[in-house]
Amino acid sequence: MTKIRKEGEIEYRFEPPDDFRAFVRDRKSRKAEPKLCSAKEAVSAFVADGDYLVYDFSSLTRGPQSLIREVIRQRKKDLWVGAEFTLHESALLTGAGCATRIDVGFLGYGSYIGQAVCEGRVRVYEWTNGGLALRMLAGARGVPFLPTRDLLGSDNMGVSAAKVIADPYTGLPVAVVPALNPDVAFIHVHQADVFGDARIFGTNLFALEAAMASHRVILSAEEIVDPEEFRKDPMRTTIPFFLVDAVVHAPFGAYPGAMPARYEIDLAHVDRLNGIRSEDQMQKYLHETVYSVADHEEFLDQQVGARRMRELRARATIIEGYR
Amino acid sequence: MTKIRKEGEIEYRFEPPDDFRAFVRDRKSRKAEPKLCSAKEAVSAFVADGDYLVYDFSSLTRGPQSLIREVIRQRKKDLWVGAEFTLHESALLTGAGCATRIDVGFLGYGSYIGQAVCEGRVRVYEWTNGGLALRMLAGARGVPFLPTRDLLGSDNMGVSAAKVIADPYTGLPVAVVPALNPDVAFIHVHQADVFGDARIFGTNLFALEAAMASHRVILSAEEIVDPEEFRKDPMRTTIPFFLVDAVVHAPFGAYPGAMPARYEIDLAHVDRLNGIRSEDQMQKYLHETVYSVADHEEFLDQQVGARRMRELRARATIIEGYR
Amino acid sequence: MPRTVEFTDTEFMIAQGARLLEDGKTFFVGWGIPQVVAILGQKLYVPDVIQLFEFGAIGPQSVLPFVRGTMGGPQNTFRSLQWLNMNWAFAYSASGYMDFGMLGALQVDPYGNINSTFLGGTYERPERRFAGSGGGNQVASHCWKTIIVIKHEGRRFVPKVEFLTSPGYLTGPGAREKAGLPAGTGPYRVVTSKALFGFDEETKRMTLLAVLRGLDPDDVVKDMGFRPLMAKEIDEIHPPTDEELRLLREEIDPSRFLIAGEPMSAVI
Amino acid sequence: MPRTVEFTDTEFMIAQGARLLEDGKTFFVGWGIPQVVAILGQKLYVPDVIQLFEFGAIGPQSVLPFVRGTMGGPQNTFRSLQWLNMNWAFAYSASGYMDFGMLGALQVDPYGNINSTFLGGTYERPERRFAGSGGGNQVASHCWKTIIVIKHEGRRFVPKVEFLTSPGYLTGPGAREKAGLPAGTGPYRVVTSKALFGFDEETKRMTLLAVLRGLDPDDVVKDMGFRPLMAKEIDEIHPPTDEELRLLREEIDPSRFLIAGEPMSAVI
Repeated sequence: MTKIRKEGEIEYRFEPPDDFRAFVRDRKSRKAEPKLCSAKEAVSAFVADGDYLVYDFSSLTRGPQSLIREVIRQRKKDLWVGAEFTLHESALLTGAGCATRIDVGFLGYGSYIGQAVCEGRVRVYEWTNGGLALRMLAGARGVPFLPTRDLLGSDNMGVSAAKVIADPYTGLPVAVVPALNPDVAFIHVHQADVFGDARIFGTNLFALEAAMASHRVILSAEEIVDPEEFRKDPMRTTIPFFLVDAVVHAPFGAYPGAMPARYEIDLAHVDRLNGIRSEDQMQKYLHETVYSVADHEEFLDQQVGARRMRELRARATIIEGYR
Repeated sequence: MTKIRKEGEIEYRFEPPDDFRAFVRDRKSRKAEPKLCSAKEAVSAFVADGDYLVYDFSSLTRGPQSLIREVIRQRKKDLWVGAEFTLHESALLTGAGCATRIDVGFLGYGSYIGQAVCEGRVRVYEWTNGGLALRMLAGARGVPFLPTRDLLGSDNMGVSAAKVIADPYTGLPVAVVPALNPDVAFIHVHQADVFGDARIFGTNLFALEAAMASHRVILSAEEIVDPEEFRKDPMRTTIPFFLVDAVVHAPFGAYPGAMPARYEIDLAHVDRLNGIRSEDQMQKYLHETVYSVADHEEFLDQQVGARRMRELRARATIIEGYR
Repeated sequence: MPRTVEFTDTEFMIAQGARLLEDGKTFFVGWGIPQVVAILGQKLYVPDVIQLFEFGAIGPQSVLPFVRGTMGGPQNTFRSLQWLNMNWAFAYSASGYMDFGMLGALQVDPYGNINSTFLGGTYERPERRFAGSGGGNQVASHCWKTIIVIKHEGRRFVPKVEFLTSPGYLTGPGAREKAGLPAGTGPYRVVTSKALFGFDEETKRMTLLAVLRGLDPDDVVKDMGFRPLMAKEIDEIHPPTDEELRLLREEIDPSRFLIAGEPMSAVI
Repeated sequence: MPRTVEFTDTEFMIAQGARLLEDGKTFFVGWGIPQVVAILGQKLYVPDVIQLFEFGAIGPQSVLPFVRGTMGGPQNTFRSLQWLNMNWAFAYSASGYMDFGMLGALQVDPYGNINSTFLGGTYERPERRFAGSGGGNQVASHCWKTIIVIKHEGRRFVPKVEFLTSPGYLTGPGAREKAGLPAGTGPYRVVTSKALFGFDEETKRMTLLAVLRGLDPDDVVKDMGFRPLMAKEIDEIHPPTDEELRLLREEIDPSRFLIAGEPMSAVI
């Protein structure tokens, strides 16, 4: 697990590159082995209490929502979430008592998560979206830090472990952020094969960076395809199999968010989420959508329904470029 | 033009990020304007004596050979070449008296260039392939340097301006290389439109980094396509138009090298190049292939011929994935 | 003969924003109102503006109507020039290719520093917590000209922001450069529901440039938490035009999700 | 009954290299001989080895026959898992995903430091100039186990390389780590046209492990520029097998471009 470090009052996750490299050498397999399993199996095998979790993309677009719900169902504890566009995940994980720290990013909307921060129920650090993406790139490139010309002069510097150093060439001040090597990354993809080769259609936040930089990678995929597909079109491969630990077949895995070119966002459900203010509302929502159902399939059957899914698929009319 | 700096005896090109940014603001247009022109026009307009030149990919694969020949034809002087896989370019540019400094990279083969180095006719600095790619990434990311965990402990450190600093987080030594913002980049692509949107099929060295980091970008393209093509498949766009200054339509522009899925390498011609040892041989080759022909089209007609081109096209039987 | 036009404060801010863009320039688009500004601007004034989103959409041509909650979906990445990722998006801005950026704000100070993180209390235990930077800090740091959009309420204009989320001119002239931020960048305009502000060349302090037709400049600034500089000549801002309102209400946001707001009116 | 097999020194080095690879591991492939080693190994011994090339081909399945001058062309990027670029290729190696790397060398010293840059004179005015690092420095710095392939000529084994292009164990135990190179990496084997060397755990010095069947270990090391350590038991290396030679000569390199070399023979 990545270590916790402190800069003054600020806690941050950091693992020296050599430690992550040793994990990759000893604990990550380069063998092409079938990794298809259920969300229940994947999350229980690869997510531990206290883990640092990242995901791609957002609550509204291609987020690994079915995996997030499974984490809640398994009542994981003391998670630290690295969250860029965290509109609902952080609120749900906090409301469920799973998350105690969040690195942001963009801290959602709806008043629940804001209230939780005000009450000190969850600790938040400000790395900004660019800072988190850069930390992930550093983790993927095997360097302990990367420099950037933002964050400078802002108060985010004081509530993150970003630092200012003198550029070795000009002597001018430049900000640096430490590498991030998450314990586990959740990435929801359009297509994957059983070994973990994966394709995302459209843009992404840091899918390849996160897959390369994370100790464990769990993919959830709308569609499982023939491994040969990837070798026929290598420019389309977002993630190669040897970075991946588990592949979960999860149609509508991004629900209630949208999956580009597959199904549209369920605004009614999103409004329900955004409307959560009280603890009662949160627990009621969690009970209905997570605790009271055995898994994602049962959730879709009982809480969403075939007709609704058909409607949402029918609304996904823009497919150009998503292939 | 990027400035020349010195570290001890070592000269290197470096431009503070703010200077490059000002150039991008004031001298690079974001307007979609037709940029189609001849190689002659492009090179005379955008390559000046003393410029720092980079290119993608190599002498044998998708190299901008027709543009290199045009530079020689126009007898540019005192060029500084940033060369990763420079098997022939450096030899030809040195033999033609165009290049006086080369940052490598992999310094070709055939004995001519080696002899030129031994005779002190061209100055070479050792950045290594990884170091040059990283310098280009720094230039594209608008940061003055990037760190890496190689070069360390090697003699390349002494014949480049790479430095060792203490990582701000672990205190451990890490190498850093300065950003590179070339004066001009040559990139040979499969498809481009008249505005400069471009697609490369297959792998590349640092096509997008170089296009973003360079003051001027000249594309040579096997095929000119409808601008709408790019918006229909945005994942396939390698370079967007607003990074590009000139587009040259150059079928067989990579000759005698190969263009993946378009035509194969002309080994007979490559052997002729590799066989160049004496100054006489070099000048004879340059006369026949460059000085004695008006342009690339005349070169193809007189020196290559339609039959040969048909043969080389016919040999390019592997097209899977190149689309 | 004069007539009264009615619109919301949001519609007015969006219209103002759209009029500030320049054609054939790049525009780093933030979440929410800036998305609608980009769409209205491209439809009406700057057809060749190049939108860029932090999640890696370069040059999209948004599909109408605007679908709320869309950020990275097909609607606002449609027909892009290029699809990449976040590190590449910020490479474009960091290396100087982004001409304009637009951000909302909870609070803004005389130097155009933005707070979008919290109000009241301390960072650890705020009274009210909001989204924070997202990519706003990068936009305000990298783009050549940053446009701030903020509702014209006196309490939002403070002498010093409670938390500096995204940098304006920091403490004044030269402060951005001293901090290491890219030279020549900074806040360009502040668009409010009543007025338009710029920044004084010399002092880098917020300066009233124009007010909505029919408003009195002194009324506009009197309840602000600091006294802005006043331009020699305060221009008049035309209220949303019929075409701007028609596009916003009929084509861009018929559900009135983003354009809803407090009713305003002006006589033209 | 014994028979004599004939082969070139290059064929022998290629066969040895192919036998060193492990299946289901990653292999960072350098220019030239390593390309052929990878192909022979994948065909014969390690079908699931994952090749990676510095120009961004991840997991290609090379097309036969090997086309000389191919580096980045369709033949050696065919059926890749992923096509990227150089910065991504070196990200895979820098973050620890590359198990093996293979490099040629002009000179090698007792600590496995590689010179591939120049011979004689000074860096500025060498007597003979060669290609230099290319991506070799990154391969030797990042990969867990680097295999060096070098013709067995005494003058190539020097006490100190004239130019340290790609790092071995530098000056000995702990030196790589002290320099900041990734921990636990370094040269693993040295494959020559007569023998196979490893590196002593404690001293990190080159150690003779095995010699070609029929050769005398002392003869093999006597003309080397330094005296390598000798393993307690010096193994015998089987000459290229009929199958190895058939594949190399008939399927992989029928033009004999890469496998050509000095004639050798051994009795089996």
